[in-house]
Amino acid sequence: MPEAVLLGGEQTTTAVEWVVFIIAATTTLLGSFGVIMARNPVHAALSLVGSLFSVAVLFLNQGAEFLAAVQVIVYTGAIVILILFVLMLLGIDTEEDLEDEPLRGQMPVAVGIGVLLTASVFALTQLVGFDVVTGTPEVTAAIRDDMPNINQIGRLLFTDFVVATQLAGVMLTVAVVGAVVMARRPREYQPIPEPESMDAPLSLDPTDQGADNGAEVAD
Amino acid sequence: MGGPITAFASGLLAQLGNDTTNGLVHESVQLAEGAPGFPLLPALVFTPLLGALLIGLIPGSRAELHRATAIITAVVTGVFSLYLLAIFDTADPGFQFVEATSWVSSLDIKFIVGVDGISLFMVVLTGILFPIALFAAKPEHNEKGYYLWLTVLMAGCMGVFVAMDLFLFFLAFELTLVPLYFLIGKWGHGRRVYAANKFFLYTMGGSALMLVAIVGLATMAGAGDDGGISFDLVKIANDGEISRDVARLLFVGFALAFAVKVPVFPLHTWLPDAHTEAPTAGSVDLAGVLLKLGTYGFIRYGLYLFPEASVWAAPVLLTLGAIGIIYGGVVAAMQKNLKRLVAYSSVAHMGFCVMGIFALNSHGIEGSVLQMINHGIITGALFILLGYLYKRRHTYEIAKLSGIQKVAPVFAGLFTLFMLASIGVPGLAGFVGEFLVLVGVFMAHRWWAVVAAAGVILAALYMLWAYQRVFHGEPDEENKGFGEIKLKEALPLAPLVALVVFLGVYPKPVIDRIQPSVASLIEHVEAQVPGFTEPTSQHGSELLGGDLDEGSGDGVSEDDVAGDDAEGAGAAGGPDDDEPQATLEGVTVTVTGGGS
Amino acid sequence: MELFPSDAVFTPDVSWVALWPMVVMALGGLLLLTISSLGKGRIPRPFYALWAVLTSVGSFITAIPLWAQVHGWEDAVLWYDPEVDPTGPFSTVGGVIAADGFSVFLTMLIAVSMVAVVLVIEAYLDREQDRFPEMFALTMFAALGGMVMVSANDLIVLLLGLETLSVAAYVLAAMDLRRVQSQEAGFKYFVLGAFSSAFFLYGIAFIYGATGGTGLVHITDFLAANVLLGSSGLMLLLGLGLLIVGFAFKVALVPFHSWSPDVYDGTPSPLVTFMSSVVKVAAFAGMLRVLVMAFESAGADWRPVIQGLAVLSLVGGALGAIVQSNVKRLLAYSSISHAGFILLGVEAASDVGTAAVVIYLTAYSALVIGSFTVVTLVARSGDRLHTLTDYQGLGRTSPLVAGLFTFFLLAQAGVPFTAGFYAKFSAVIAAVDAGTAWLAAVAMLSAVIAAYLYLRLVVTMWFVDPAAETDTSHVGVPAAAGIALAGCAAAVLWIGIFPNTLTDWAERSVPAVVQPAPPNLVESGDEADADVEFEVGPDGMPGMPGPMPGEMDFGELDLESLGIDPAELEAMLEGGDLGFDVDVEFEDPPG
Amino acid sequence: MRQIDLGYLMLSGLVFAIGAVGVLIRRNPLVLVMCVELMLNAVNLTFVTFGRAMNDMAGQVIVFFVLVIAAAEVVVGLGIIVAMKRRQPAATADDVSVLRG
Repeated sequence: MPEAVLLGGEQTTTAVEWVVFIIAATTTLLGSFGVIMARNPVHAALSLVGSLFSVAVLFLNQGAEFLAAVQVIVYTGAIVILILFVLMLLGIDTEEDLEDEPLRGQMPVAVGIGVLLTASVFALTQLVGFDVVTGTPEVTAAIRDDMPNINQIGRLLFTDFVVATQLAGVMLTVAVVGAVVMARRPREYQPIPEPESMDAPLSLDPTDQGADNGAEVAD
Repeated sequence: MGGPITAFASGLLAQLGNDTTNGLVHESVQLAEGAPGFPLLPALVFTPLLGALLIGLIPGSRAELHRATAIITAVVTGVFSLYLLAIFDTADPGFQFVEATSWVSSLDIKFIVGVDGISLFMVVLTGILFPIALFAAKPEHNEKGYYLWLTVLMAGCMGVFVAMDLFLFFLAFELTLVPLYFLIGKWGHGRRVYAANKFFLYTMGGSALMLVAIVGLATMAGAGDDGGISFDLVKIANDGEISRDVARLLFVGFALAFAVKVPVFPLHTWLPDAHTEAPTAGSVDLAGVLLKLGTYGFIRYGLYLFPEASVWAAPVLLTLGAIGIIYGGVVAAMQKNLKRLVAYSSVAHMGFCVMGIFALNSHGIEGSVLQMINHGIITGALFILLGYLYKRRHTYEIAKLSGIQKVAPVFAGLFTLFMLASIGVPGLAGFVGEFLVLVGVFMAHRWWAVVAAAGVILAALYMLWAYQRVFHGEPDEENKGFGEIKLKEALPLAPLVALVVFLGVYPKPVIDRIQPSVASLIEHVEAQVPGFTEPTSQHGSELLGGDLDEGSGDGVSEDDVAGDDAEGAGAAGGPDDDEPQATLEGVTVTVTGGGS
Repeated sequence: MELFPSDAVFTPDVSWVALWPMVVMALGGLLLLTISSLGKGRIPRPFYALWAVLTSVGSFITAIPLWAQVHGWEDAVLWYDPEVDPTGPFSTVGGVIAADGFSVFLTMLIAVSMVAVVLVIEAYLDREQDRFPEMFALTMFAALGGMVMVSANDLIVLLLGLETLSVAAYVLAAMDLRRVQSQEAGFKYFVLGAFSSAFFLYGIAFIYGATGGTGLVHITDFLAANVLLGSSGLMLLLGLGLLIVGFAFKVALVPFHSWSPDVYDGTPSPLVTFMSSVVKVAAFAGMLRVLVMAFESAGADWRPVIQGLAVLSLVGGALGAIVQSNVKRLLAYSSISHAGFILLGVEAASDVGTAAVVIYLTAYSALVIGSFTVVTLVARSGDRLHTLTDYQGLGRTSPLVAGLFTFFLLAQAGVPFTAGFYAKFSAVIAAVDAGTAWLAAVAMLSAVIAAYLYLRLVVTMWFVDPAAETDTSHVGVPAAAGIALAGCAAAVLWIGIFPNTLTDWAERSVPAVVQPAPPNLVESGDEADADVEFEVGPDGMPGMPGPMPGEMDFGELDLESLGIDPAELEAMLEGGDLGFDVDVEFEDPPG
Repeated sequence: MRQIDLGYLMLSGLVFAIGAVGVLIRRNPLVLVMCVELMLNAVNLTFVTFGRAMNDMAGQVIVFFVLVIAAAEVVVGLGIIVAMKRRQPAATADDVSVLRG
């Protein structure tokens, strides 16, 4: 549906937009790599801040001012701080050895999945190109220039997305209750059990369980 | 006790079976008010279930009530089955006493029951063997569960034999697994848990694909004018149209289940274990009734539903039957355990049944049905006797037994009688069925009959050898104290003795009832399979006639004259000869001509 | 020129009858929290259980008018009101909540399951001498999420329902604070749940890009109107694939199942009844609605994937269970195998298949709630005893509990005259009907493998004498758990012997694609001066959200307060260049 | 769809993949939470891009909901981590070893 292209707001990309994109995309990627490569969790959290902040810039670049603000306030302002706080509280900011694979073959599998995911999205953009977006334009509500971004979002939240909004409220309640429950302390702890051996008895001959114990014999 | 039970049962059944139709072959279920009268067939299924329910409700402390309830239930059911036999219309080849009630309406699953000449005797066999097994054996612990499961098992067996709806049939077929599983696992001997698990998994594995086949059949062939789904046996058999290859595939699904149950040779390994470890009543019912579910299934759900596929698969199953006979015989001869020996002899005898069915002619199938009855009675009796033996000696080891004839002559005599019947000595029940099967197989595939006949000799070999080792000679210290059979123990065997002799001497009443249904089944197969005619040839009928009346020489010469022309053979053996009756040592064998 | 001013707000039409079950559940949960915080421990615990049961029952009862609205009053279960005409399936709140046979039935199923779950939790808390009103509240919120999922007609609403359910479930899994396994289970559940949610969301994003909306009705319409050929359909496929991965994680299909045994093992036993019943019901319902309804036309693309997952789950679940020595892990694997069976119905992508899924979910809920109730009871105080050794000789020490467990296990194995058999039978019918008899054959064969694991438990309970370390004390059945057990057993037996009723209901429980009702214009004045009725073409109309073909009746409007000049409207109407038919009756004709 | 939108799409794919790999290879529970956040951000970027390409506001509204979901998940996840760590202060995600598998 080539019409989609025609309806997609302004058709040209300004040089500024490109420059901002390239810079922010680079920092996003760097930050993301930082999250998974950093041995120290604190460094990972700081990388995450960088990454999320860059994404906020990208939101701005795409005209989503409200989201950009929320991104900075909620993510970098609240979530990452919370994570760091827990990190410090529990003192688990020890470095971990990334070379040490907990499960054999986990690393290659993980990288394989990552490559597969990236490859599919890249293939999508390369094979289909500009026609990649085939959807009907303006299904829910057109983006308007004559109204502030936040107004448009607000209107949708309480019209088309009103159920979702209410549900989000319930979900946040659940999260809060859950966090409160988790913060309780039990009266007594049960001992941590010894790890069981992996070899459960496997036998297709159940006599090892039954025959000898069965004392009674009929007839 | 019996009064309230039956009253309650009939009340319940009046509720359940109020939409009934009686007729030759019901066409469709009339949901209008049906014929009044006692719903005999549902009563056969529900009386044991009701008994089971009662047993379940009686508290565990009242052990004697459990036994009484179970015996009364079984006897009442047995009486019902005998009454059924008495009022059965001999001339009618179709399904009788048909009762139909809608069950799952949206899938057109109905509760349809009916009996014809083939299932009639299976029902009667069930009705006789269960009470006898109950009388003959007592559990040593936990009576409640034992009697509960036995009555449930009886209901399941009855259900299989009277079902005329594929769904109902499958339910009953699968239902038999659970009670027997617990009977073997809880009240069995030795490696009982292993045997129970093996039994359960084998048979469940066998029938797993049958469910898929049933559903496939119901959706493809069951679709009538309305294009819906139907599980109605008669409707599918007569109106179902499915392509040849699909039908063969579905047949394989069914055949696997039955082959495991029979058991046919490579799938038989569960049987010796289950037989050997099962408690006496379990062995009796397993050998006497449950194995027949397979052979009965082959006739009703193999031959009747898939005539073409049956003809296609007949050579394979004939071969497997023959292998089973020889293999069962050879392995039985090598057994050190008496019960295991009888179990392997079952494999051999059931091989005869399978061969008879897949000879695809009336002699074969009639013989097969007869052999099922006989095997049920004989093996049942043998297992009861073995149960008595175990009670006295706590072993089945042949090596540990000797000279029992000296100390317990009546016991030995009874054993001899049933053993001879099992071997197939003329004048006793075992002979008639095997003979008819051999005749049928001979007509169809001459050389297989030769192989099968060798199996008869093997049977004599292993049985007599075992008998000699166990009963002859001098009793050693341990066997000196072998108590003679008590009257209380002998009484349950009395009907079986009578039956063995009666069926051996005068099987005509039985054959008279089987024959019309088998003839109609053969007709059905011939009508459904283009180009197929019953493999009855002059060889067969003349051989029979010649052998019995004039000697074998004539038979052979007629054989040469007639050649292999089946058509001519059918005509020659048909109306002209007008059902030759042959007599041999008191055996009356009625033989239908091929063309009839 | 626009008919309506640019800042006119169109609010979606709300049919409260469709929302009441959810509203009751949500209010019940919130009030319970309020009461418990105000009561400060002075309120006895059974009160909370009673409250939760009553809420669930209330939710069930409020679903009856909805049932009647969809199917007609003759079939409504409890009362009869001939005044109300059935409308058939409909959707509400702008089309994001569907009210069709599927959603109504499963909403009721969740409400009924909740009653049993709450009773089991009460029995557990009573034994552990613990106070945890939050446990009830969280299960209620999770059930609300489940109800939203079964009625969600929009991917975003589905996702939010899923998240409400999941977030509550993470906490529930971690709730036994005495045992560190419980928190580990919660954490594992959380990480994999969030991971799968991300996949799910990414899938939604691609589907949004490919179709332009997230509403299932919109997606259905879009796919019916557009053929995405060649590479242009790639994004849709990628989205669909990611969506399936997300669902596969949620319902624990092989190879996305590894969390499930650990989570079942660590979660407090009474809550496993919840996870294996309500959570499974909701997740499968969402999966079915999305795949079978919205992506029906893409069936050729997703059916093979589902077939593959079904085979892997069936076989993998059955084989994985064999080596387990922990009963909870064993049952977790068996539930993976059951999930494979349910996929048979999903994969069929037909009404028969949907009916099979509904039947299976109903039967399965009764079976697992019963089974895990027994597990809860046998675990004794502290929720510790879960190995096979702990079940040795149970048949002798506690015949009632062992007998019920045997019944549930054999039913799971598919023994006749139980719900388990009929459920498997329905799944096989669906598969054969859809032309995938081979899949049915695989399923039945794997059921035989699975039967072995149930037999192992049966053998352990009945044929094996207790070991030295086995706790041979009698397992008592508290009243609350007894009610739940009896209910489950009765349901299993009833469905097995008289499946007619359930089959009838299930066959009518099909999801339907229904266009949403037109939105309302917010009325800002109180004086109406025109009755406006539009007939809108397929392209919708300017100023209105989305293409909504069909008629719209705006009722009586106060034009002036909306900023519409009646004279201008009159002129527009006479000009006839609106592109759609509009019928306006002026009370006070202008000019 | 503009050239730059393809760029956004590829960026989101990369970030998503990085996050997924991180979940699979990292063991520190808090880092796992961060990786999930990365994945969700990639999704957000995609939604905004598509919404813009189709001139549809819904994309941005959905992102708002994703933010809410992310917040709720983090709250619960951190709660569970805190409860867990109170017992086993030294553990990483793989020492979640009481449970097999």
